[in-house]
Amino acid sequence: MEKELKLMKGNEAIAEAAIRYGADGYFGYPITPQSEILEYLMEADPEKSTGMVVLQAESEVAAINMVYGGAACGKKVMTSSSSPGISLKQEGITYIAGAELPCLIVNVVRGGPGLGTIQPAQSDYFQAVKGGGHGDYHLIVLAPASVQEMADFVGLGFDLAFKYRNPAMILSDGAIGQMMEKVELMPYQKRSEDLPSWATTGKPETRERNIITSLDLDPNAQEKFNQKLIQKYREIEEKETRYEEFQTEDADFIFVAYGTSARICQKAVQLAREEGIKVGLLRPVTLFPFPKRRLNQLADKVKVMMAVEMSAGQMVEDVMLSVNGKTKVCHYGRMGGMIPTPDEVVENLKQIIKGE
Amino acid sequence: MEKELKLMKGNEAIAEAAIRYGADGYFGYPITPQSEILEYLMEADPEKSTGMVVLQAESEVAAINMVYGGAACGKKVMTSSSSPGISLKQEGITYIAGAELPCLIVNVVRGGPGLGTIQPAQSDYFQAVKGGGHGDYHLIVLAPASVQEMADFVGLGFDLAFKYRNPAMILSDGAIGQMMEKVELMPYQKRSEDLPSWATTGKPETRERNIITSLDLDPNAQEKFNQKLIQKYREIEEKETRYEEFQTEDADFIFVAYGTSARICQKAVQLAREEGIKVGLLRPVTLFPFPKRRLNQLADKVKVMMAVEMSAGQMVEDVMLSVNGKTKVCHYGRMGGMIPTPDEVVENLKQIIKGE
Amino acid sequence: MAKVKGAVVIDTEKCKGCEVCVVTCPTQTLALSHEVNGKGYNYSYSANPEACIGCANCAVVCPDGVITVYKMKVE
Amino acid sequence: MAKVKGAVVIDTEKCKGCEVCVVTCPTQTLALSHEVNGKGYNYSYSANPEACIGCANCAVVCPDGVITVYKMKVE
Amino acid sequence: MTEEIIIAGFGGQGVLSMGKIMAYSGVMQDMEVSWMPSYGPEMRGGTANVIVILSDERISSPIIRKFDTAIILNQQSMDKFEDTVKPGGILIYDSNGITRHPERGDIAIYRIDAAEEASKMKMQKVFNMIVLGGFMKVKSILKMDNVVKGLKKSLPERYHNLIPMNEEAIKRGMEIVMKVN
Amino acid sequence: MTEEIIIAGFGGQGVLSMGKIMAYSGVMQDMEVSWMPSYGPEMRGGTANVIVILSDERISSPIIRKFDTAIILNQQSMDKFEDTVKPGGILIYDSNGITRHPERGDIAIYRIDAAEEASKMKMQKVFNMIVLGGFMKVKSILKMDNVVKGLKKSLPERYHNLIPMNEEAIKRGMEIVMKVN
Amino acid sequence: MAEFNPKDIIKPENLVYRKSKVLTDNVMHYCPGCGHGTAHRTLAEVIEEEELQSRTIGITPVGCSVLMYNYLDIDMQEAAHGRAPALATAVKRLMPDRFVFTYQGDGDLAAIGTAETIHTCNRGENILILFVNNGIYGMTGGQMAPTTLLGMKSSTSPYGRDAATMGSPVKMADLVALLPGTCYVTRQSVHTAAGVRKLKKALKKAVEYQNKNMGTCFIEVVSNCPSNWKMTPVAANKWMEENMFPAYPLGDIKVPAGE
Amino acid sequence: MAEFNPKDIIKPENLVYRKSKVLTDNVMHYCPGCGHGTAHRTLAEVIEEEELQSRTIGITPVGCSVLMYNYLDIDMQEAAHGRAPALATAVKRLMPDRFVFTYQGDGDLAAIGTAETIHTCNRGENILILFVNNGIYGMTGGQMAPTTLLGMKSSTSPYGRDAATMGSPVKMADLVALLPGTCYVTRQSVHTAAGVRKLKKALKKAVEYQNKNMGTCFIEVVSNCPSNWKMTPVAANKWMEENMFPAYPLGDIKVPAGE
Ligand SMILES: Cc1ncc(C[n+]2csc(CCOP(=O)(O)OP(=O)(O)O)c2C)c(N)n1
Ligand SMILES: Cc1ncc(C[n+]2csc(CCOP(=O)(O)OP(=O)(O)O)c2C)c(N)n1
Ligand code: SF4
Ligand code: SF4
Ligand code: SF4
Ligand code: SF4
Repeated sequence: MEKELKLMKGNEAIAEAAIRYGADGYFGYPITPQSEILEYLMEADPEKSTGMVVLQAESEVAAINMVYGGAACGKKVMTSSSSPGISLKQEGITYIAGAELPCLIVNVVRGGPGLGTIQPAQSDYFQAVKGGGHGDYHLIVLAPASVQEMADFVGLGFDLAFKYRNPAMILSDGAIGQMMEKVELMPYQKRSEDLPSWATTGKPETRERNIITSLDLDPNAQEKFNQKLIQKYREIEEKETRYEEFQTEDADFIFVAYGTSARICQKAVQLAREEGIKVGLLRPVTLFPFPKRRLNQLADKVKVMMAVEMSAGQMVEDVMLSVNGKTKVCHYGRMGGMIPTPDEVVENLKQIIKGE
Repeated sequence: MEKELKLMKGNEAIAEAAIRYGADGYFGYPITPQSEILEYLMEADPEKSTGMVVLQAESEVAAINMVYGGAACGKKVMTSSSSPGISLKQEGITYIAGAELPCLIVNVVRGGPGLGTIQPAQSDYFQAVKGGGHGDYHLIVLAPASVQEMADFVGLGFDLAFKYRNPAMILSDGAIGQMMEKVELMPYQKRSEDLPSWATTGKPETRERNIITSLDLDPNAQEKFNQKLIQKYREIEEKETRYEEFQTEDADFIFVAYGTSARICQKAVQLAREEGIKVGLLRPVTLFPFPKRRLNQLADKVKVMMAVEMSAGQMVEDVMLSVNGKTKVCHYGRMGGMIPTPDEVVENLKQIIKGE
Repeated sequence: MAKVKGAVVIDTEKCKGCEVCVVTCPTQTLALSHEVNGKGYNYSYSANPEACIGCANCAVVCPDGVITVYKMKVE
Repeated sequence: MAKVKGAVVIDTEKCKGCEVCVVTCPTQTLALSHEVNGKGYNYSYSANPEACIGCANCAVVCPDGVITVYKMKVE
Repeated sequence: MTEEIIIAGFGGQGVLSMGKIMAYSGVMQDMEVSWMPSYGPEMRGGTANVIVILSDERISSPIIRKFDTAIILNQQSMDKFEDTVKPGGILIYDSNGITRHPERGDIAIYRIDAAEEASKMKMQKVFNMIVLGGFMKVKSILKMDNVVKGLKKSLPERYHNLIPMNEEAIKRGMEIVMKVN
Repeated sequence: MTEEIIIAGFGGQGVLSMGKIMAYSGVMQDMEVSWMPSYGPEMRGGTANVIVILSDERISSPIIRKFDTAIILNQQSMDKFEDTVKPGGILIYDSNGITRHPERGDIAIYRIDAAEEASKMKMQKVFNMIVLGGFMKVKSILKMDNVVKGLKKSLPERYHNLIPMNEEAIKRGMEIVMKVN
Repeated sequence: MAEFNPKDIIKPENLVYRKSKVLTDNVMHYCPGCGHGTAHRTLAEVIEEEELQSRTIGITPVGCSVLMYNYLDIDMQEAAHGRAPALATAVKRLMPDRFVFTYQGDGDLAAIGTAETIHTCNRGENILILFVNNGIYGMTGGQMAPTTLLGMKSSTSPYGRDAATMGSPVKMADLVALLPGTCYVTRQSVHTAAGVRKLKKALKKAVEYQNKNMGTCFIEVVSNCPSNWKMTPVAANKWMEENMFPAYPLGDIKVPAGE
Repeated sequence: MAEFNPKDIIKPENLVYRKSKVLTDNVMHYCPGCGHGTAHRTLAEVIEEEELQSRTIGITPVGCSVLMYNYLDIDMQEAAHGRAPALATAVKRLMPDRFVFTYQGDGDLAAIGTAETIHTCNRGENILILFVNNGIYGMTGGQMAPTTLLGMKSSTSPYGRDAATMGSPVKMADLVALLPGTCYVTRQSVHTAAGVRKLKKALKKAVEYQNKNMGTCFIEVVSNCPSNWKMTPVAANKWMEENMFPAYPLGDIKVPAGE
């Protein structure tokens, strides 16, 4: 079947992609700037076509726990929200990670802290990548930089989540959620009826009962479980790190940026190169796992790495941890819903170069 | 008045210290291993003596939002919980940070993720220090290593919280919460009737109305607010970093550990020195602000820094960020409610030295 | 017999033209103007000022509190 | 007349000695032993086995499901 | 080539769909496009605006603060966006309801009395297409046949019979737009 | 000097308060002490245990897995803790309800029939003090006058009249404890 | 009769109605005809008339009325979505002599805030909960609320609310009236002058009961959302009378014993 | 009459009661006399008798019964505190032919989980909520629950629950019975054989109604907590009859129309 070209909002692309991918269920609660995901799904009414369940929950807390229940049945279920709603979901998220359940969580980030602003931001990086919930766990975090990737990462997120029995998150922002862009949509896939062997689906005589829990009262057992999780995360780091590079081959300087910021930096690279500054861009596509090794390699030959984020400086810590002092790392950020312009970014780089 | 010597659980010490300090209110929900805080307060019934309000909320979400309301009145209010309950509080916490309200939050950490175990752990470091909620904010995080400090940090926490209009957190664990130790209690202080000028207390004719909010629909204004917060955090880093050192003067190796782990490392220092290994301990007392500068200085003269944590490795990232590649940093951790022994720690250090 | 006469002052720049006052007025005093105000709304105005009895119903239902009402007894 | 006779088998090692079965039994068949089991509980036992009518009330209320009941008609 | 456009007016004026048609038309011309509405409680009070970017290269940010072209359909939007046009840029406005006409000398200002024309033509529904025609005349980026294709893509099938009327409106807009300064 | 003790038995046996009195007595001797109960749903089923550490120096962890002395008051605790005594350490147990007596040869084993004694003396309430007496006899760390001071500190004022009875129980415990191996 | 001239009437001594001084001069951001404005104004009048300004602490929700603090000249706190009653609980307990109210929408109070609503009412906190029920999520663009009527279309029930999959309208006032902690539960409206006057009376009662520490007062205002209902304000009010009122009948649901 | 010998009776053909096969052989961690065990067993019997094992998905709460999955030989999910109904909602919607139940304590269902309880019932999810109300938080050591009786002492109401500051016992069954989504709401007990048998009947009805997709079934079991009430099991059951039952009267609160 041919792919279909459409002009869509990032939020709509996620919703449409979920239907086409064959997701089994979506549970959500309205919040700007991502309510279109739920609205689009309600309008599309996939229960009638693919059988996908769409439910407006009474709260984000209920929504994430619905996801827990659905995921425990081995179903492909997802939720979405924006920053304050994602904060409310932290307990549920760590339960899902602790019960090793696959699911997809979308955060269309807005400015914080608190109620903040509804404009785009990237200030939930720590929460997504380091763990906003308690305990040692990680989400697989994907950072789309276009509406196309909003669509594509639904499938990728589910695939990775099921491969590793681990929750995956799409960390987007209000700009990509709200903007319309061209998107090529994959053909409709049939929802799969196969459920994983570990899922709670009703115990037939032929197998032991399945239990989904994150509890282990015995600390010895819990420690073993924690070690198992660490192994899993190592494997994910080994195999699933994804990033994109632009003009890094000859670069003296490198921007490190994801999502909306990466789009801006790509333009900034072009502008800077027009002025003869040899700068490149590394765009992490996965934030966890973070492209540490590649950054460490690049650190050998570049003079400065500049993390550009719509935050006070969060991902920059992972950049620093990656290069471990090998090269200078600095940060340029806008906050509270402000988006940097390419000129601004170049200007800032020039200041840094001057200061060298 | 003389100080009073008692044998108390860490949890009880917090409760008693809150009464003596003159806290105005406590709002909490039971969860092991910290329910004694609420229970002790209910038994002590300070409403009758000092006038302190104690209320069992219907949930952790309600409790943290009660704290928000009380703090917005300029009152000295606090809550406590353990890991899953603290995860539920993340939205409330970022609201409090975003509204610049002072309050005290106690986390008596247990093993995670999810329901995990009820045994002690230190795996909520990221959540506490990097921000488990959304947006760019920080808590002031204090890490007591004894029942005495459980008592002392109540006052310190409130003082810092009010000085900077910022929520403070005591990040403890099940061991320190549940153990009894000697504690010297401060005398009872009278609850202060003075309320800060910014507090919502009813608008007299003599001033403009006070508004407590974390909302700014205009991204420009929100960004200015974010910048103000960054300034505040810088000032806190400048002025409020606290740590303790043991035998670091001549050390070739340094343990970095807080709370329960620091106690164990202190013993490990002693054991290792008996074997002729020159090791010292740096114990961060404040986790945010983290003693970055001091660690960076120490990095000039030590061969290895070993972060010892009851986690898969969280604080170790801040150690690495502090030394920025200047010296080798490694990590030793137990998880899931397991507590390392001093011997184990020494053994691990020896392995590292051998590997050098 | 003493008759009651009323008058309303409408802050037309703040009026959003919702028409709630118009339909509430028992004496059909008010109407929406054909012109728009700075915000683009067809604001409410006293189309039949002599009809007003100063009952204040319009002001009481106005969501934006833009109406002030006066009343006096006239012979 | 046919009479009903019952008998109970109690898994005494699993019994927690809660006494709920004892007070439930309509025929005072059961009692708590003076000895304790491995877990330290004074377990329930059939103190008057001939009284048992096999009504299963004891088993039905036993929180730990440790009682099995048998019944037969005897002449 | 990159064209950065803001369209701003009242909620009911078809601002968002006009932007969408422009974006779809761009797609038909194989351009990169982005369409970014203002969102959230700003909407309360009835204003609406959308940023449309048409470009030959990948678009960096869909949210920008300076524009090549501003299409302005009420006074509030005039107050807000007149200053955001880049020097040398273009401002197109409908004078209906405008109490303070634009004054900048460093940009090209066009006026299009689309509302009046629409009511004259009894085609209030395609008011926004008249405005679009004005834009197409002033900036020859979008070709008519691509706009028609764009209309087809963005209108639900059941409205495709209205496309000729839209086309007509666009053409009328091309005729009535006039340079002011 | 550091003495690491586990006390384990049923909930009603006064395990926790015995530990508390030991800890308070240590405080009276100017020692560092820690008292750490097992907590949480382990308690379901009625077992209780507490780790008491008495030391001249700062105590590192209140939760440890090997002990100098184990004081064991029921079979379940015997099963769980016999192996946790350090070689050369001490195990003190009450034989009441014990079905499998301790067997290790590398530790010193003492038996104290405190339950029996308490019921003989009609002093069930101070059963745990008899056990404490046994410990004090076997390990001369805590001095009687400090224990009395400790009792005063840990008992509410209204129970201070019971202190002589407690003292008597301790003394009795010292008498009846006997070495088994 | 002399030629009529309104100028003769418009004199300070003839003033019968002016906007409350407890309202600021800020233009409210609400859509034309939205009941929030009327509810704000009525509350402001009561605060003014009862001389409560200096001892009132108000709590705004997340919802269209999130910016209420820009319009009422009193000390206010802006709560997280659904949590206003928790804030109010603490405020009132810590400052028992203050007049404390929450102002909440139906999404806020009846969806995400259900637990806080129920338990605050159950504890009988001495506060006023002013609940503006417009049957929809206004702020976020017209999604279904727990109070949305059956068959009603919203952006998340585009084919109408369906009881089988979305449940039926939740009648929070009826639920909280069952709890011993509430002393006064009533349902009012603000689209007619008579309605507003009744609401004002209800608010005054709530002030009185709060002064006497009688428990939680819960006042529901059945209101409109012209924008998201996609109607003119006048049509919306008519629709409300015909559709909302039968589901949410106006009047007292619970009054203190002996009243 | 011949000398009586029980051995003559204890033969497979005379078996009248044995523990359900849906119960595992694990020793339950509950305190002696705790009603949780009886409730588990009764539910297991119904699952066995109705042949539901292969299509049952159960959800355990956080509470004393958190380890229920060790005792019932069925597929189970362990929910976060209070959220079991949310899990169950998703499970049932995604697998409509499964028998889905939640098992929840009073802290879980009536405190932190209030919103999930109310809204799951309001949506009329076709699930069974089995609510074990022992008037206290068992798991965490005897703190006050929303269902704790007035005057009752707990570790967080050491001087007895006081209506003025702590509110009155919340009657969840009565609240959810008001919601159109529930089809069957009943209150049962497990401390007598008659009580257990009635509970079993109620459970079978719930299975039937769920099979027919009639809405939410809500079965409350008024139960004990000997350990935290600090009574022997027998005394606790007596106290329960005398104190809990007047506040939480046993019997049906809502039955499907026409039953
Ligand atoms: C935790 C969280 N979830 C969701 C939102 C988004 N949100 C803001 S207001 C609102 C609902 C508003 O509806 P309602 O309470 O009925 O008030 P109205 O706007 O209709 O007055 C929602 C869902 C939020 N701000 N925070
Ligand atoms: C978010 C969260 N808060 C609190 C707890 C602690 N906790 C565990 S069970 C429980 C209450 C148990 O009481 P109830 O629901 O009545 O069940 P019972 O134990 O009496 O059967 C609490 C508060 C937790 N695990 N998670
Ligand atoms: S005061 Fe009364 S009569 Fe006069 S305009 Fe207003 S509503 Fe009409
Ligand atoms: S079966 Fe009936 S008669 Fe027999 S012991 Fe049990 S309760 Fe008693
Ligand atoms: S009811 Fe069961 S556990 Fe309780 S005493 Fe009887 S047999 Fe033992
Ligand atoms: S969206 Fe609805 S509730 Fe909000 S201001 Fe507009 S009309 Fe009022």
